[in-house]
Amino acid sequence: MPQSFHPEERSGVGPLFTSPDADQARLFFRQKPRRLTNKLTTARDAVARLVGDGDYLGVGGFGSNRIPTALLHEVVRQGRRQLGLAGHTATHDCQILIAGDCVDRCDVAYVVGLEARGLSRNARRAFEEGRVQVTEWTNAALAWRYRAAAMGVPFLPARIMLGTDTARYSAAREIRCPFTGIRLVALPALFPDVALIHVHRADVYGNCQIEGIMVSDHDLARAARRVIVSTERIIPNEDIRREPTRTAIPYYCVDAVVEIPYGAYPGNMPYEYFSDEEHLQEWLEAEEDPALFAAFVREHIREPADFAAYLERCGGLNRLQELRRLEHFPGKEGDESDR
Amino acid sequence: MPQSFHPEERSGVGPLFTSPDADQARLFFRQKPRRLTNKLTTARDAVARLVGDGDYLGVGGFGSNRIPTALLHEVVRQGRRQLGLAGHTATHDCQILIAGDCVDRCDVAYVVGLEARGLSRNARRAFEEGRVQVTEWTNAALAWRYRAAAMGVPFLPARIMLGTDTARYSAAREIRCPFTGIRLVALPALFPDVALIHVHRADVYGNCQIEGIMVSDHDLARAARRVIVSTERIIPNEDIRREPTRTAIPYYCVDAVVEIPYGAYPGNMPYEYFSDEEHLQEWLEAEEDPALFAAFVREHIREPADFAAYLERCGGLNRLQELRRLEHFPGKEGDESDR
Amino acid sequence: MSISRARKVTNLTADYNAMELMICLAARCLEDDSTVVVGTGAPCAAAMLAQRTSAPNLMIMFEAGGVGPLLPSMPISVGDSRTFFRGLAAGSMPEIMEACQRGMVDYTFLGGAQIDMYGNVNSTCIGDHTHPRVRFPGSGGANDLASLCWRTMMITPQDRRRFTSRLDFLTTPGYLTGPGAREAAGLPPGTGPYRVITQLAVIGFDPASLRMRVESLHPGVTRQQVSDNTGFELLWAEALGESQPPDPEELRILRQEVDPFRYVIGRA
Amino acid sequence: MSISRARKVTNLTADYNAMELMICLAARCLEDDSTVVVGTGAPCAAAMLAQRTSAPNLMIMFEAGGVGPLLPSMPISVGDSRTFFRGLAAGSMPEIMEACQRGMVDYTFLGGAQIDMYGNVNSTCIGDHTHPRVRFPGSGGANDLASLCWRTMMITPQDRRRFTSRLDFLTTPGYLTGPGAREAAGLPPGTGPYRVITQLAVIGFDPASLRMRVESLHPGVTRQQVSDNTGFELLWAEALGESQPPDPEELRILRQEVDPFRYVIGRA
Repeated sequence: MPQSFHPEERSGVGPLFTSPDADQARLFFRQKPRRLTNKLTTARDAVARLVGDGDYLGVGGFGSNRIPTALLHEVVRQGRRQLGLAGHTATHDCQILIAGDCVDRCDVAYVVGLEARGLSRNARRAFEEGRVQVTEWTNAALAWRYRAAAMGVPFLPARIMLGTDTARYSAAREIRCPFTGIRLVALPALFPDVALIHVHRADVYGNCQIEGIMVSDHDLARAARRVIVSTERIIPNEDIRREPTRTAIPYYCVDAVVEIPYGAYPGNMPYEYFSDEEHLQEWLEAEEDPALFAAFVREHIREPADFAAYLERCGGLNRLQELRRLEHFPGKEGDESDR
Repeated sequence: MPQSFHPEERSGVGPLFTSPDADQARLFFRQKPRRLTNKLTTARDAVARLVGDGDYLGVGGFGSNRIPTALLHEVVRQGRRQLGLAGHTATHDCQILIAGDCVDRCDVAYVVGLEARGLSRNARRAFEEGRVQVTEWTNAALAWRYRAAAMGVPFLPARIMLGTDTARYSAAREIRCPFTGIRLVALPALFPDVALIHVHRADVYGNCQIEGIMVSDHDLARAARRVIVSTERIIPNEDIRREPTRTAIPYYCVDAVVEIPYGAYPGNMPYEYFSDEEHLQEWLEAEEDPALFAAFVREHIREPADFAAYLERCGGLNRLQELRRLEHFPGKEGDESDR
Repeated sequence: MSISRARKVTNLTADYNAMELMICLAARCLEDDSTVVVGTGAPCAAAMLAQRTSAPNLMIMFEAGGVGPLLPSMPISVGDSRTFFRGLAAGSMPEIMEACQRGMVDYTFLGGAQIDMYGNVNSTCIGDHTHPRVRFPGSGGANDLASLCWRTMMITPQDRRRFTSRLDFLTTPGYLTGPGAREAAGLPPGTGPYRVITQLAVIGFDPASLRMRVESLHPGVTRQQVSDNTGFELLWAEALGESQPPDPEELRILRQEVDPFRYVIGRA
Repeated sequence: MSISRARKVTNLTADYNAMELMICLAARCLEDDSTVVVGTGAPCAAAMLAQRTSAPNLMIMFEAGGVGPLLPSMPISVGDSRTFFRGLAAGSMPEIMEACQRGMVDYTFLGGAQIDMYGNVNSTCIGDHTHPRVRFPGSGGANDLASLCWRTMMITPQDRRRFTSRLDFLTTPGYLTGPGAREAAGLPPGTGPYRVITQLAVIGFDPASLRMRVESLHPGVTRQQVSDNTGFELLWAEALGESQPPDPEELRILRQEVDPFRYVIGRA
């Protein structure tokens, strides 16, 4: 047994925004439909029916990669308020939701930044002014919290966060291994009310195929009470059945399927199109002035009737075609970007 | 909090055949090679180098499906003794190892049976006569014990086995959820000394692709200290890199790669060949008489120089071609089997 | 849904065997739009029959990873390639077990060597565990599925040896020692044995005592015969019915489409 | 392997900038035949340079799931498609984090707003946590990687504000409060900060006290400059060396192959 660094087992002081009660989740999952039905709909309808004020959201992909941008815009457009957010490397996805003033609490692993691109001033203001209540975690912690929920257990043990303020301001608890006596952090299961996930291919029932890194979407789709999938394209059920090995998300997790080509723009969709770095820079620049940024959000999200209209404002098919070319990484990227 | 059924938290009385100590495993994994090197070798060499008397084995696939038969035969042929075995739906795989008198302890989820085919008399004798020491588990328990090891934690919680003799004769312990107070079973991580896994395709470094159900092999490959992969075919590293989404087992888990077409025979290899039910029945029949069975094992495993010689004894390419046809499930199976 | 729902009763006793009867009765227990994890043999036949009759939207899963196959014939292993033949997903064992643990799976089926009045099952051994007189395969996935799925079913021959007051080994939980015991042990609330279908009767569980209660007798079977083949005291439903025998369409589908080679129905 | 290993010293101060120097020094810390989880920017450049110089068999991984890509250019996100471009595997975040937790990953790199003498890092906030004066992104994967990988490295600008005796928030563990503290907290034994590479010096950790100890000064840098840019007392290696500047071949590879568009090296 290790010597005692902490005088006693510790608990984080952060609020737990979702219940880790696996029995309560089981009662929900018990009545979740099991039937193969056509779930094809519009982003507008899916968000209207399945995302309510106050819901807790999990967002698929990795911040600016394979994110469900079109669904996030729709959440903003419909004016959802007081949402909870799993900030699991939440970069452009978080930026959109904060731009819409949709979020009032957040399990933070990574927020307000866009990785190498810089920081979102607008998102920082929201967090610094206390408009968003925060519990601290890490990327692995949120990944494993999803996994705990996907497994149907109320917690999973891990060897992270120990000894840090990240643990102190989390809602994790320390436990001892019943076999080896080592100190572990217990991560409470995270069952989001709604998951928004963008995939490469889905059938109308919601069986989904994803290319490239899964991030945490395998677990997120299983952990969430309701799941909205947007997809680059709808494929026939026969195509799913031809290669069942490739089904990353089975239909019974999914409540709505929306076909939205370029649905991850301006994010990167692996093997399809690269991120639009110029447009992401426009976001960061617009955020420097709150008034300017309000106009930017109005122009880019609130006013366009749908995602296709947003794509048009951002350069339309010509720009998208450039991003397709960029995704194939010609020997020297400059060959493309200098054109 | 539930009312108390058990007067106190309980522990199973079964022996724990492997240490769940994650730190000890880390020290092993720290020195495991990370370099991309050509690991192609023969079954004989791989088993000679990587499987020692007394080792604890995990076997991939599902008893009679995608099992590493050729590697198991080699273990028998080299006369390994006092092996531990994870009896995770161990059917024909267990039957082979017991036929070779290789096993003296077993974490049992499912042994001595071949599912709908019947029971192995020889394996039953070994267990009934106490030649194999037993700790009881369940299929999910062993699956999650592999997963705990693959995750690098000493245990995982689950909601199975509770209240039963299966738990009592296991080495599990009961715990309380630190968040919800519910009773859970703590499953100790299972780090096998060696995993034997058969896959569809691998490159010479050990990057593997698997078609169809994964069973627990994703986790087993990561949990085991050493991994021997047998593969239907070797593919170029470029093929791995063309579709990295399909890499089920990454090279750094793998210590040896052996190319053995039909390496799962007489088991079923999805999309390749069906199980040879007639030959599996021959096994069951031969087992009725110990003397007869000793001769059967000599003839089928000990005497053949290698797996190809075994395949020849079982009908060779013509029989294998029939099994390929069966695997494609013609509208009525009888169309084939009646020919 | 009652097993012995009112239908025109036709005497078909000469026309079906005990296995066919059990499979048809089990199939009718499976509600439409539900999920079931099945093994090989009679349970799989029952699920396949249900899909072709009363439960066209039943989703079949196998513990080794298969989801929603277009089963070309009866699997011989719960992990063989039929279990995901043109399936919706070919997942993993954790995938399926975790779906069960999350509460996504409605039904499962068990087998076993012994069963007690609370529906607890022994599939591990006869005699002392350390030196068993007979060693059986063990839990396999049975303990998991019966712990985690909402409703557990059993298709089993009934006799005094098998229906016993004392299990040699409690492999898989039924209602354990009775009311509250599953919850106290930590098993998910609301789960437990649902129906036991034998060659004699359809047996449910009394909601108050959680003990086996005969719901209906098969055509021509008497209470005495059922008692004589049971090693403990059975309860009897107030409105003890007669099990509805297979109708010709069920038999046709079972024989022609589900099990044309009589792998299962030939065993009776 | 010593950072300031003996080589022919050529004065190249006019030929490289601080970022290029830091990347070259970091690259030389990475042993061949090892694994590293990197982020974007300088750490990724260091790993790519190492692969082309002293560590041809270095395996690069990204926390979002990418393993062993043939990086066509610098990623802008640790999850963008470059991170698994022609990769050996495109896995998941659990996949990578679990490889770290199992002990399969040798190196990782951190960034942060504040660092203390034990190598603890703040990337969460300045000011009170509930009402932060400045909010930073938070841990991301940093706490995980620094908890689980064997050796943690940092490439960071050095000044008194950043190298502080008191972190506003301990996001990511270094050696916590000193000897025994990581183990007592439950972090895996044998892990911890390894090197901090700044524009002034290469800093390691004293094996006894686990406090920062300067291993080598960059060409032209004095002890006083380093002390003036550090908010706590530094230890000094007995054999304090001079950091080996980039050699022409390292610079050529860094500039032409690793970062031809100067995304990272243009920032200095």
